[in-house]
Amino acid sequence: MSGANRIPGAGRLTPAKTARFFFDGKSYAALEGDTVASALLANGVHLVGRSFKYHRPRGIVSAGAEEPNALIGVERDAARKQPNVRATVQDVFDGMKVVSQNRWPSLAFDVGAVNNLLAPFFAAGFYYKTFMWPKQAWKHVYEPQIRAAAGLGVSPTEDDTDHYSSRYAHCDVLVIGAGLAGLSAALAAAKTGARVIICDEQPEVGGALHYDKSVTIDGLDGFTWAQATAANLKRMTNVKVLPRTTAFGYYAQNFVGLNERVTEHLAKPDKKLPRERLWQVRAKRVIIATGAIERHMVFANNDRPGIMLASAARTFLNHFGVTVGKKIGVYTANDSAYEAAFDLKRAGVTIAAIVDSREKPGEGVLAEARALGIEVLTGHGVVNTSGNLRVSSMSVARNGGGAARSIAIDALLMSAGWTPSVHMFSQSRGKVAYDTETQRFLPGAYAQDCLSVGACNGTNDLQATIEESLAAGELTARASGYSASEKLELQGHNAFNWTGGMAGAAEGAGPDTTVKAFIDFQNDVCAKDIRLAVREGMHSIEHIKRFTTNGMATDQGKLSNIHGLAIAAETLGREIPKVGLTTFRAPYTPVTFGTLINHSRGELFDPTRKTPMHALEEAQGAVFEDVGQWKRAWYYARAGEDMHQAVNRECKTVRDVAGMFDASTLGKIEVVGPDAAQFLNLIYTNSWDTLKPGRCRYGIMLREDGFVYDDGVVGRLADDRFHVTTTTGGAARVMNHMEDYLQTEFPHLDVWLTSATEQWAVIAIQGPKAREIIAPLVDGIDLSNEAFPHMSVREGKICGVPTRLFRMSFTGELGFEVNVPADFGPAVWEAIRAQAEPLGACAYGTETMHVLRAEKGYIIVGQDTDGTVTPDDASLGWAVGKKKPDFVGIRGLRRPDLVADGRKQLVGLLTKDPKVVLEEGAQIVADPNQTVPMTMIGHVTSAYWSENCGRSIALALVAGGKARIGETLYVPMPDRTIAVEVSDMVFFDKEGGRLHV
Amino acid sequence: MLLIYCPYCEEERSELEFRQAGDAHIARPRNMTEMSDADFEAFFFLRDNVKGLTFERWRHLNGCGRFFNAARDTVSDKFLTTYKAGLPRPDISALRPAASSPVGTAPVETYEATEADAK
Amino acid sequence: MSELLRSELLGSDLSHARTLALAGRHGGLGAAALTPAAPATRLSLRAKPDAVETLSAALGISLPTRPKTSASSNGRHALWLGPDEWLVIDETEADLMAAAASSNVLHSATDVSHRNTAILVKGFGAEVAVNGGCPQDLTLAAFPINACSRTIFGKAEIVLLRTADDAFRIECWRSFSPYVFGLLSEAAEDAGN
Amino acid sequence: MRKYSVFAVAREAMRGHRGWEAQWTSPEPRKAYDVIIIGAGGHGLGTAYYLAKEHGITNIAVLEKGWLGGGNTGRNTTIIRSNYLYDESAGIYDHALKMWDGLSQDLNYNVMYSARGVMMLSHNIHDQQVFKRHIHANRLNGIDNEWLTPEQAQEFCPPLDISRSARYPINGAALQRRGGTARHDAVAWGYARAAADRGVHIIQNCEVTGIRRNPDGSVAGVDTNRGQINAKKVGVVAAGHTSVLMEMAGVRMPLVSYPLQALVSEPVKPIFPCVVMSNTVHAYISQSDKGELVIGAGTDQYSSYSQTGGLQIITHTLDAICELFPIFRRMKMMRSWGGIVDVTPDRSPILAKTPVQGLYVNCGWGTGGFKATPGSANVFAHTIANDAPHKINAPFTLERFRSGRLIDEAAAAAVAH
Ligand SMILES: Cc1cc2nc3c(=O)[nH]c(=O)nc-3n(C[C@H](O)[C@H](O)[C@H](O)COP(=O)(O)OP(=O)(O)OC[C@H]3O[C@@H](n4cnc5c(N)ncnc54)[C@H](O)[C@@H]3O)c2cc1C
Ligand SMILES: NC(=O)c1ccc[n+]([C@@H]2O[C@H](COP(=O)([O-])OP(=O)(O)OC[C@H]3O[C@@H](n4cnc5c(N)ncnc54)[C@H](O)[C@@H]3O)[C@@H](O)[C@H]2O)c1
Ligand SMILES: Cc1cc2nc3c(=O)[nH]c(=O)nc-3n(C[C@H](O)[C@H](O)[C@H](O)COP(=O)(O)O)c2cc1C
Ligand SMILES: [Zn+2]
Repeated sequence: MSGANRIPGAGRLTPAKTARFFFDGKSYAALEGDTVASALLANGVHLVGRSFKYHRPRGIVSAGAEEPNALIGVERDAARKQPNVRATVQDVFDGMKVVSQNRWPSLAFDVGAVNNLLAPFFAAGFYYKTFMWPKQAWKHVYEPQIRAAAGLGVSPTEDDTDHYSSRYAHCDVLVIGAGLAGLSAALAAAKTGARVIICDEQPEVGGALHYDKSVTIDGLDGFTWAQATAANLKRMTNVKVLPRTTAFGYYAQNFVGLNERVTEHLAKPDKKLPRERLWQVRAKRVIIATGAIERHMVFANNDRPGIMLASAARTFLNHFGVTVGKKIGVYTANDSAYEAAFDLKRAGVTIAAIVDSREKPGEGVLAEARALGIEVLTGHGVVNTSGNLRVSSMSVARNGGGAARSIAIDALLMSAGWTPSVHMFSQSRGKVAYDTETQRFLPGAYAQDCLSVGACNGTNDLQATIEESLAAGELTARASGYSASEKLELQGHNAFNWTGGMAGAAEGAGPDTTVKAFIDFQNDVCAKDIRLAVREGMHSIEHIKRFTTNGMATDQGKLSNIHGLAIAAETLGREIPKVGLTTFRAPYTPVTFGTLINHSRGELFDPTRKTPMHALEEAQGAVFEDVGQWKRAWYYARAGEDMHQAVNRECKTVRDVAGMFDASTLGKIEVVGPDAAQFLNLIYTNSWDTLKPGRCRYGIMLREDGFVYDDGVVGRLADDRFHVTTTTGGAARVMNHMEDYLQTEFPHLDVWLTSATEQWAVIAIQGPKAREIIAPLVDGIDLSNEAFPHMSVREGKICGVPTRLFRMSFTGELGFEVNVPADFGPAVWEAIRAQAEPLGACAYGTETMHVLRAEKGYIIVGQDTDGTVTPDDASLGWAVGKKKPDFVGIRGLRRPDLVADGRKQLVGLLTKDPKVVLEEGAQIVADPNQTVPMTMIGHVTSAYWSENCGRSIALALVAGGKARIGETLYVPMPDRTIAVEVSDMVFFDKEGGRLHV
Repeated sequence: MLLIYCPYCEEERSELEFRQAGDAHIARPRNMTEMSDADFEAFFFLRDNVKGLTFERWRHLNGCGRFFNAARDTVSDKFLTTYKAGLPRPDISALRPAASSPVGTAPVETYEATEADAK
Repeated sequence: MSELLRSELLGSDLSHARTLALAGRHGGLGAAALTPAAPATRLSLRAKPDAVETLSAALGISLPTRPKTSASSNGRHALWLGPDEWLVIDETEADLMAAAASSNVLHSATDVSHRNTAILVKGFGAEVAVNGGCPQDLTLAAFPINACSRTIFGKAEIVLLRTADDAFRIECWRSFSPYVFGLLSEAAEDAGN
Repeated sequence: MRKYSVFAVAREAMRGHRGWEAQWTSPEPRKAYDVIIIGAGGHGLGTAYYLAKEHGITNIAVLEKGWLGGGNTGRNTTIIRSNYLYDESAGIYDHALKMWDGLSQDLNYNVMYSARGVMMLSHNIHDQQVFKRHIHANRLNGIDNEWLTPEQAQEFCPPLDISRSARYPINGAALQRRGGTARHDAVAWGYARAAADRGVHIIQNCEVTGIRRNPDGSVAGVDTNRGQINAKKVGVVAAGHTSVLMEMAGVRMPLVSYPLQALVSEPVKPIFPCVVMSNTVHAYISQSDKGELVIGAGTDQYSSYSQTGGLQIITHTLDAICELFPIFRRMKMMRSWGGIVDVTPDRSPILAKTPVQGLYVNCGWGTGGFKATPGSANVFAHTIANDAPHKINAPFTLERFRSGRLIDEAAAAAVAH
């Protein structure tokens, strides 16, 4: 027998299919299909956790997603530990390990429970009022203590080894919830041929039919009908049925996030299956059929293990075959709880009494109770309970006072009525409306193309639910152009229509300020806390929520919000709708981060862009650096070399012999059309009309505000064709910038832009022997200095493949940049290498490139400039066409502050001690003897050891820098102050002769 | 995630394919160099930042690549219409959808609701 | 690189020594198999409406003018990407640049044969696999055979062409291809479930 | 005002907490005030408090269209730091940081300022250059900020993944130890209580719908949904709604309002000891005193007043977080929400006089103004009281967009929050 409280013949699980699991180390038997909650209850275990603040013993309150109390840890292995799992929705699987939370040393004996005794001190918001003296104690004593007490479960400490997946999906009709309403709607929509997705968070469809055994549909038992209908839907190719799938977020334009739990219920999931799957559904119409959630009664000590929702007890009985007690009391303000009592009584369980706070319950249920011989105490309330680790009695008194009678019980069912689940509706930005008659918030004004049906729409009557849902299904399908060939009809029947309900504190919670009548079980918020908040001036429900933390726990107030609101309204003397609701937010129930990120981890977190030659470079010992999404060869370490030595060697080699460098990541844009030059005139500060085909020019691009945006060499291939290069990081940005101007400001120009970054692999060969290296490989291009001068471009062949060959240099040496179609890059690289190495040349990386260009005073946009530097500041004023009537940035450049004196300008810095290399980012002062705060006049943008100069070099932005050349300035470091001399920006080959050989 | 009708692709596509590109109908002055500092400030920095109907630019970056204009309500985030770049502001009075309320009861003001209604 | 290849490189014609971005990759399962496509020539073609006819004649394929449509003949495909933009692919590696140039009408043609690479997805789960990262509606009604679109796939841009009920060609930039292939593999593996 | 203390709590505990008085009252508006502050966020309430406390002006109304503290003050991820680059920024943020350390005592309200350290991760050489620039500038400005190696970073924050195989490995971090967090609600409530105690009227559910001007152009008062209220001076401190209000006075602003989302996980036992931010992967995280991981990211891409945003922002934020902290993949998101932040072109605030005499504006804090609350309120009160800026906020003018004298932290660093 899988648990002593299993009732033979009851429930829908198969007795033969058993499983074993462990709770806090103790082994228990369960049945396949059990939740942890039903299995524990079957074994008579009610105590499952401790509350957040007071560490009160807690049991299972519900049988569903709304569970506030029964949070457990589930451990598959060291890496797969899951905290804060609701025992009511987690299936048991064989061998499962479950642990209780928030207790030490054990669940039954928890030291933290002393908080319960200190509870008078821990009133809502008490921490705002204390822990302020002595001041230092907050950091060192109080806060660490508060933090240590925080949290419920324990975070995993190892990387999750499970994987998750994701899918986008589209449909005509998305139905959220597969109870009677959702199934009916889905069926009606599906029959028209419309594309339908229907999801339900539970393992099987049916919703309330899980417990409501009185329902029949077309003569079938309700639950059976639901399963048959789902099977029916599954067979249709236009329908997707998703059980175990929660709609957690409703976003703009009917975009709904679904969380499907694929393997969490399996003992040994197929490794190929994702643990969970994210569905991102775009639906033309959404039908919300999320049902209603039963409310608990708010009375003194209503939180003892064994006290639970009536519908939950009914689910445990009718679905799981488990009775939650042997002698059960019921406390209700609503008819539906009677049906729980009836079902239990018929199953042979003793019902101690039904305590109904109403004077006049429904006639039908009263009659049935009488017939079954159940004592009903109308106009009574449960005013207290006792029992330490499980409820053992309830005290019952007539409304308005009088002597209390104690009734022994081992479980207590409660129901204050039903709260329509308007979460999804409200997330869709629909506005709820308060229905005074039934005291419920219902869907009011819709903001998106959706409809609510069934219990979540406040529809009580079974047949009305069916009809409303069928109609909604058809209507929404019709909106997508589908129509039904025949009208669907379903006939439903149930035993009772439910009436009644209340919100707020029941009799017995009293105005007393010491009674603990819980509203929010998880966060230990009691009725008195709401009243205290109001007394303290918190008159907005939002303040009350935040002051008391009501509704802020993992269940997000599914049970508590309405009670909190009612008590607040009463205390404030205002009507409930005048007080208003707090905002419903995604997610409906908590969603695993892993699901939300699904594939985006490791390699798939972000594309890793590698150049065509990457593998070869890696084999040559390259160490890579990240530049945006790109990996770039940083330096090539040979055996025994550190970075510094490698860079020194590379730097020397380039200037003495030659080096080869992978420049493929530079952005490339092909600008084509008769107005290409005119377009570039507008985009760049330079002027392009005079650039002849076959020649190149360095260009600067500004934003409209006049600050340097990007730079690069532009080659003119023909009158109407330019090859534009951009910085690596700027490629996408610049392309967008240019398209923006072309499409919206200069649409009259006949010119088109095409990104060609990845069309070309680019190999730079730089150094005195550059020509010698490539000459044997190049076909059809005269490489002589005269025929092919510095800043030229030619098209021809290298190694038999087409090339755009640039003569240009970012090193100050004779240099070429070989562009070949990307797939040829590796072969050409190897061919060049085969020429280069025998001559003593080597490959170099970005670090060497940086040093060499700094030796020449060439800037790097983004390093030597930031978004506050003008061309003049960067000594690039020469590149701004003085006679041009217009270019992007022309006006911004002329603003007062951009032409003011004393702007920061780029200059060189030479440390007085040539061996000292400055730190990039170090700040510069004129007077080193100031006290903090010092007046900083600039900072070091680039600083390197220059093996070629035999000393350190640096570039810096310095206020009024150009006028300070020759001056001594200071760089204060934590341990010393470094004296520097301001110089011009060129440190090597000042005349530039090496470029033109 | 918004759903945006691209007037060039003639189809609604996910926001993921688009990039917002600021306010629409701010033409770059032809006489840039003659502008006063104040005019330049107004052109480049000052924005209406409308609460309600706004005209803005989008680019179907990972689609047809075109820039186009949209009329959107910044409170509901709903698009009233989108139209090709270069076209004038459309008459939007005809485009406003009315909110529907299948239940006849008055909506409750949650803070969120107040927030969205306030102008 | 193998020594063999190295020695071959010393001879100077490397016009066949291509290194393909996805060489040797395979992925997916029964539901959707992934194969890197063979090299092809590709053109990014831009032109105004009045040039379409002439360009079509020059290219021997009629450039589609409706959004999301493509035209194919003899291994040559023209994909509508935007109102003045097409991606022309020739699987026989014919010289598309020359063909376009012969038109003598105003246009812009840029060779992007090596910029792009392609992945072929085939199997009953192909649609679901692509929807693993692509937010478009790919059901046949919305995205029929020969439909094409530039779109997003996870964090990369792709051009999607449906070649059959159960088959897509996915074009992407070279350096994004391992990412696209990787994400597609994971999605394809889940597509049958 | 009855003082809060452990003794008061103990006394009240004995009698069921019946003796606490309202932390603030909800008075009917008067016909006129000396100063009206529009917006009861931290900055607005703080401004009223310092006007009363330091400038002797107590005939003040703070008008709030919703509930006090319900704007961005009540929905931000509470990161506090002052390690900004420029002197101007460092000046105002460090003024605030110094005030945070003592705010609980000053207000007699525990705002739980927790100097647990803010660590900003560097992932590449560019980050490193930018961070070093900050660190050196901060040191010379007397602001703590130190460089950590990856190992030191992990020591400071054990869950951090510093393996080189990460997609964006960490090559170091900048740590400001005085940085940290504070309890957002308590900041609003503490200021409200302290201001109300000095006679300030805090009027909630009072939306300003117009700004009235005298014939000479100067401010005369405001229209509200509760009637007209006069004042000689009006301070607009309305965060995301600044443009809407300033438009009422005919002033166009250099602002765009964006949705900014945040989320919290389910609460767990302490696992995360500090605040970590990464600009390269766009995410930041800390753990609250209640145990939730508090996580945020960048804004949605479009302007909006809807306090919601797209799911993709959330998923991208979380993939970044899980890349840095893979152990959190099994954690669950419990709630997500959005606020509306007003962003200036240079990402620096505006705290200044306006072209309208008697109208002052405090705005443009964008995604990062919570940390400035006490400092901003303090100097803004000075500006209103003296009709002239304090030297700390003097650079944060409206005119800078005309002259080009921007304070562009973003351009220099691409760092926010
Ligand atoms: C998700 C998120 C995360 C953030 N994270 C951080 C962070 O980690 N660190 C940090 O430093 N900053 C952060 N910020 C920014 C920070 O929250 C804000 O800069 C700061 O709180 C602004 O405070 P405030 O008092 O100016 O504005 P608010 O608190 O927004 O107050 C403005 C008030 O004005 C009211 N109002 C508007 N219009 C009217 C009207 N017409 N009439 C009357 N009242 C009106 C509003 O209702 C509101 O209450 C974050 C913001 C968000 C949204
Ligand atoms: N006897 C009465 O007077 C009376 C009155 C009201 C309701 N009822 C009962 O309630 C039922 C009403 O049917 P219904 O279909 O409206 O409600 P329901 O409760 O039967 O179904 C709602 C379903 O939605 C699911 N759900 C809720 N939120 C979800 C989400 N975000 N994502 C995915 N799934 C979600 C739930 O798991 C549930 O299965 C009837 O079966 C009826 O018996 C009876
Ligand atoms: C630092 C911080 C921590 C929060 N922690 C919680 C929490 O533990 N539980 C919760 O439900 N909400 C939490 N919230 C979110 C609020 O409930 C709420 O969503 C937020 O203040 C925005 O308000 P709104 O959702 O009502 O618009 C937190 C918010 C902040 C700023
Ligand atoms: Zn488009």
